[in-house]
Amino acid sequence: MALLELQDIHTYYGHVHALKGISLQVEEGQIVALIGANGAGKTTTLRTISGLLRPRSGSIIFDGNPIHRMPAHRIVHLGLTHAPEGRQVFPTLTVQENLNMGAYTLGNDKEAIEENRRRVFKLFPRLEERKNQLGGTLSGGEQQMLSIGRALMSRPKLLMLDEPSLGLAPMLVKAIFETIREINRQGVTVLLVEQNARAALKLADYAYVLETGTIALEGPAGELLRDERVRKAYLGET
Amino acid sequence: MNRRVLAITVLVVMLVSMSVPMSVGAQEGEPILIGLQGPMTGDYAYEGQGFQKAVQLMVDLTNEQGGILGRPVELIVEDDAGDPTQAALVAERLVDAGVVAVIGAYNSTATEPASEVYHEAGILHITPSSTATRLTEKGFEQFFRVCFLDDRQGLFAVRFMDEVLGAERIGILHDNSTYAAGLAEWTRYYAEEAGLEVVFYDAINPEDQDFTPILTNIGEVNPDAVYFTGYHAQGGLLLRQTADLGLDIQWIMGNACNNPELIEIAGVDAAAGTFITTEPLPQDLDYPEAREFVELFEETYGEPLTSIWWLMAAEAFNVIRYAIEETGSTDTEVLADFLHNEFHDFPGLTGPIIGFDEKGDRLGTIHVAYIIDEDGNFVLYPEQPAAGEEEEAAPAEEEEAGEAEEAATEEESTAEEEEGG
Amino acid sequence: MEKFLQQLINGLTIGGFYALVALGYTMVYGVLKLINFAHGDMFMWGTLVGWALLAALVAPLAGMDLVAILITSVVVMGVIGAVGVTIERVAYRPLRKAGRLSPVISALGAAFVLEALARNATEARVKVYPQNLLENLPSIPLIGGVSLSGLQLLMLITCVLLMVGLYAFVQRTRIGTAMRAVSLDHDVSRLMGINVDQIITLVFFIGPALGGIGGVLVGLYYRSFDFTLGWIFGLKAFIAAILGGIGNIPGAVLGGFVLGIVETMATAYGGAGASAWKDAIAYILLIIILIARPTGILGETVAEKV
Amino acid sequence: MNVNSIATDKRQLSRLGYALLLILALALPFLGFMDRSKMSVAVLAGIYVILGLSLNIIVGYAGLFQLGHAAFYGLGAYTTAILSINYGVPVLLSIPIAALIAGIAAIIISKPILHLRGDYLCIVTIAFGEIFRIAAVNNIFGITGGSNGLFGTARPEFLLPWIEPIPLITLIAILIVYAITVRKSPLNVQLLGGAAIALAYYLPPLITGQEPLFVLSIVMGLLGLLVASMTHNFSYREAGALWGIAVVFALIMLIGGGNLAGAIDQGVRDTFKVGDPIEGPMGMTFVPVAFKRDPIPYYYLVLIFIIITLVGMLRLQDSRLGRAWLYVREDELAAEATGIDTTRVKLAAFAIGSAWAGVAGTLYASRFTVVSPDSFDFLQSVIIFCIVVLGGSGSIPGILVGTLGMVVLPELLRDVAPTFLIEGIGPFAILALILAFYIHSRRQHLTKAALEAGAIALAFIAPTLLTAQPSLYLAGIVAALVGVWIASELNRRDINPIPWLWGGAVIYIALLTLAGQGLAQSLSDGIHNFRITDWRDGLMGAAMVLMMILRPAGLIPERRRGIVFSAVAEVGEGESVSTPQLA
Repeated sequence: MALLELQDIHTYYGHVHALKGISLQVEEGQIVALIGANGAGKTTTLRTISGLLRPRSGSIIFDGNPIHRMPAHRIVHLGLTHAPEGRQVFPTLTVQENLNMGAYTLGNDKEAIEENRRRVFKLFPRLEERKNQLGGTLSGGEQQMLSIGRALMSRPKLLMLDEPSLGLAPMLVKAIFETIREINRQGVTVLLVEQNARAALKLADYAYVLETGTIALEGPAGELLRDERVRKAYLGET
Repeated sequence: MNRRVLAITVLVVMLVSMSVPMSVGAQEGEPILIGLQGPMTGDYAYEGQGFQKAVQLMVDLTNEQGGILGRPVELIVEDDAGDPTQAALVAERLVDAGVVAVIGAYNSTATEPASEVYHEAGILHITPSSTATRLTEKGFEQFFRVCFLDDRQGLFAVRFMDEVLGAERIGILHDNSTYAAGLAEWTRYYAEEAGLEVVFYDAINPEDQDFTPILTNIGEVNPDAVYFTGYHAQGGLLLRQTADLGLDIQWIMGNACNNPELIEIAGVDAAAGTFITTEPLPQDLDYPEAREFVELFEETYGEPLTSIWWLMAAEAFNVIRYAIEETGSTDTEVLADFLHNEFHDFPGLTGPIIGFDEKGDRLGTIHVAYIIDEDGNFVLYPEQPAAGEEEEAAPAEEEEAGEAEEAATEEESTAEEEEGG
Repeated sequence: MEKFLQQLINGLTIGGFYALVALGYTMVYGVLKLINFAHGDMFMWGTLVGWALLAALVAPLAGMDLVAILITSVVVMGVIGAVGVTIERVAYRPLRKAGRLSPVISALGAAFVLEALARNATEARVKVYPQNLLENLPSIPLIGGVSLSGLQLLMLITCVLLMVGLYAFVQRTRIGTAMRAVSLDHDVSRLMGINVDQIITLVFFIGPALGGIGGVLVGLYYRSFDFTLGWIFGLKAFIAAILGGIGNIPGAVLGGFVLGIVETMATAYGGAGASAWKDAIAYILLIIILIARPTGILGETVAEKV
Repeated sequence: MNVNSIATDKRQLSRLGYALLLILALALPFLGFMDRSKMSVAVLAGIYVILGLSLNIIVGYAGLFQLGHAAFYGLGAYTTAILSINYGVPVLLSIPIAALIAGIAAIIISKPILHLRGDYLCIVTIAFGEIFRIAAVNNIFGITGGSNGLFGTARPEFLLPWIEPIPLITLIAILIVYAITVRKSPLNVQLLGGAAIALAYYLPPLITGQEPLFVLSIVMGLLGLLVASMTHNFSYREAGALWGIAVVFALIMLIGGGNLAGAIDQGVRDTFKVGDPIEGPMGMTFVPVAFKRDPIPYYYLVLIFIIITLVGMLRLQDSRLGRAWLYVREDELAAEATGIDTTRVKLAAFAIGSAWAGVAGTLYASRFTVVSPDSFDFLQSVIIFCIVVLGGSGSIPGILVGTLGMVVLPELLRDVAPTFLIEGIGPFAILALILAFYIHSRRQHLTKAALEAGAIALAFIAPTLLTAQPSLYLAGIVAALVGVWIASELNRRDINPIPWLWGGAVIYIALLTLAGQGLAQSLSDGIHNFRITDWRDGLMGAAMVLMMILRPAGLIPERRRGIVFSAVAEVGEGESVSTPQLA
């Protein structure tokens, strides 16, 4: 049984039919990538999974629980976190407070929080140096680290990352992807949305290609990387 | 499409639910309809509702005694909320209802537009409490008032401070309502005439709760007496905060503070020793009619008759009743003519009504000074300024006051209109 | 100098009241970006409920003024907090996604309802708090003839304590931090597992509860009130919140004191007529601040989009 | 983002609807149930329609907050009153001055604050409204008369040039329009028809020597014009019909004209104050005519202004400026990107809207002759704001409905006996509203909605029916509202509400039937002591909340004027629609 399973999900923004029947699966321990162009519905898919949007039909099963009707904050309790696009850290909260918010579901369990914090600081030593700075004063890369670190604070089973490489320098992109691999190695399943298709496919075990709200292609990442059509449309090759 | 259907449904429901009851209110026999217009809601609701209670009581008494000219009296009450726009609208309603005479409105702002309606419709109109000078200067022959213009009170206050208290440096404080500002202007005018020095003259904002800044200022100037012309709610706060600040100010307050709530708000200790210039309180009126009525009021409604204006409203009704009975007519022209020319020395609830002058203003004056005693009661102050000349030569005095009035109006444009209550 | 000091005390007292009410505005605005027009009327309801309770408690608890006041305050906090939560549920929550105009109308509607209820409950008359409460508090003599009355001191201390408590709660606790997070971004807060609706409910409890306490204090201090109190006080408090930088708790407190002192000083030194213009002075101050520094005195200069 | 993709506004009421409304409006004073006081309400409502339309420019078109509109309305009213009282300026002449002053004030005030975020703008406009009121109360510059305001604004007056040239000019005008209308017909037919109109027009006054009959003649002239223009092919037959009408009319006039003329003359003199004629140049005579208290002339005056406003607004809406407002309202950044000077556009909305509120102020001052600060306080601003928003921001029919609800209904409610309202028709109106909105909001599942609504209705009606206590309707209203709330909560949680609702209804009915008597008695007492005017603000507030919850866009919302900055704007998320296609 897959950790996360979407069955024929339809999501609307008002009258705009954004997702037209998405079905996908994320197996435990995998890194799964969602790739596609702008507007294909990648972010919408993540927002639907994490409960920020409610699908009009279809089902989402996470870890055996149906979550398609669950409010977002309860989904987090089940162990599914979502680091949103655009490094949305809380700008006027300090780094430490940002991380504490990530551990909100742990309640007042000081020990667990402390332990998770240590793990995050190990992954991102830069954050420890800046733990009393305001989130908004960090650089782009640091904010991305904070966003990922915050999502890890509740020790999720599944981490969803939305465009972690967006707007970062190539050097930093590489470092972030390294870290994602490291996170996965520590036992966290990752669902990754990326525009940078090549890097994503290299990192992932399995991938889905989204196109105008439907899944156009899917397969093991290695295969997709070699797929003629994918190379043409998304990897900029002719 | 559906929306439109819905909207239309709603509209139809609204229209149906408001159009049906229009026909309610059929009449029996041939009652004499008297209109009462006043603020039943809004800021002055207290006064307006008092009007209604007092006049209704009078109407009931009249009907018990067989009505007027053998016809029952019916009171039609309309609420103008003290607002000129609504006042004009409800005046039209009273005209449409076919009233013989109207009592109201409370404040001059509302009375003005209403008086135009009644004038054009030819309906007798008596205001119990609107004291703006302008109201009777339009030459409406069917418009009267049973209250007094406020220059008289200003003159009285000055005499009291001058002759009784022996004050030399006085302060005047109003609340910017036209009534209070007008009274303050008159007081200043007469004070300067009497040779008193006005060392403090300012206004408060009646919507405030906190008057400590201005009280501190008054304390600095330290006048012999300060005359406050505004309303009792603020008056009470002023007294309270004077005590809280530990200031020693001799307060004198105008007739709008003639209300037991003043003492409640201020607390007895803070209120004691304050003077009030006012028409005599109902219980101090030496007229059996007045006392009887005040007692009956308390008996009927379980609350004391606290406002002089309620008594004035009942007074207005009595004047109308008397005029109809004496003339045997409900014709406005006849009634107005009677009130102007033949109506003299009527035993009123608020003292004898000497008569009305050609403008429709009530002749004479009745102001006295009260003091709040240690137990929190209004007590007629034993010493009053020499009153003689005023009562003897009331009509002449009136003319004199009229001249003074003009003079003051020229000097102080703000004193043009005054408002009762 | 004496006069100045006395006026300063006067200003501080009234400023403290503004600050207490401003806190509720600033918190609600922080989390919902909504001007809660009903807040001033909830404050007035605090005065009203406090009046009714005290009137009932004074006799059985004769001689124990402070106990009566304490009980009253706690009950008023609960009642007004519950009113706040109810209003949020009924009038604001269904409109969370309905654009900018609708919540404003709804808030005004709620304010009208509260005011009409209060007007009818008080028969549109001035109501007076029980006599002789806290009469024997000593007043504290300062230099010259100036003194700080015991009541004033009590008010100031209560105001400051409540504000410090609130600030500590928001800054130090987990729930408080969650509140700040929600005020920054609802969706991201949800992704942290924060139950945003619950936090909003909490805000709509705390803000009105503080306003309710403020109402009781105002009632105790001025001894009388009527139903129109809420609107004026509410508007002033909102101005105070903007002065300090809306959404900012220390800002609201600072704004309240600044407004109180400016008003008082303007009245004291503005010459004749200034008292009557007091409210206008507050509004003009508001406009100047908004033109010169739209984020208020303590507001962050984070640009916010239209 | 294709800016040209804006569809033209689909008028919410068709032309026919507007025409019917206009006819109704014109005929209103002659309807049987309209007495003077109701006409006065109609005049007031008309002024509020103008105010609503003027605020609609600011709120509806440009999407700006304005909760201080009453200040500009008041500015206009005070301007007129001051000019009239102190300088004797005729009120109709002061209209442009009032508009100008209100407009200039709007520009001065709004310019520095227009860039502010919506709710800041809202609070600043409130502040400005209050400053205006305080200034008026404080008798600023000694010209506003303090809190009592100013008394004695003159009524509208004008000089009527009442001699032969006027009928002649009118006739010529009618004939010219007639000639244009029938210009495709043969010349002799045209002449024949024209002669008929002229005959019907001129003959009766000429023969009887009764000048007032010209008033009727104007009607006849217009009627002739209507007959002529109704047909595409104007022929001898139509011309003959005109002659028939003319002759019959002339005959009737000859027989009864004298009396009629007298009646018309009397009617004019009753309604207007007609002064002594003044000799003018070129042998013309002017008759000074002034309005009296009578509401009917005011009604038509206001109606004329409403029509002017409507026409002006519809034209503005389709103008360049109107489109610019639309862009600014929908997406200010995008509008700026397309080269629109957003500040100027918003300023224009403020200035035009406020100036027009000033005009409404003039009408107010001349109608009520008293201006006082209380008439232009915050409550007024809220009422005007609600007229615009409750009806549906940006929607003209919405404003008419909003005015009915906010101004007309409260006045009419004065007549309603509370007992009757609460025990008689009121509950059913409320129930109908609740159910209509309820079913409307659940349109997708009509049967289910009907079943749920049925339970709510049962809880509403049954106790009263069983106990024969009408006052229990009051409890029924509460039950119905609770029912709606429960249903919506359960629906939201995907729990079938039908068994709960029916179960609840039955228990509720049982309880009320058992214990209803006492409750009914106390409710009934409450109703008898109920004074609706005490609760007007509260009811208004409740209506505002309810309306916003049920229909956030207003009762008759403006149909989106077709501006969709494509799906991008709504989807957001930085995703765009350009999608590479897989081969």
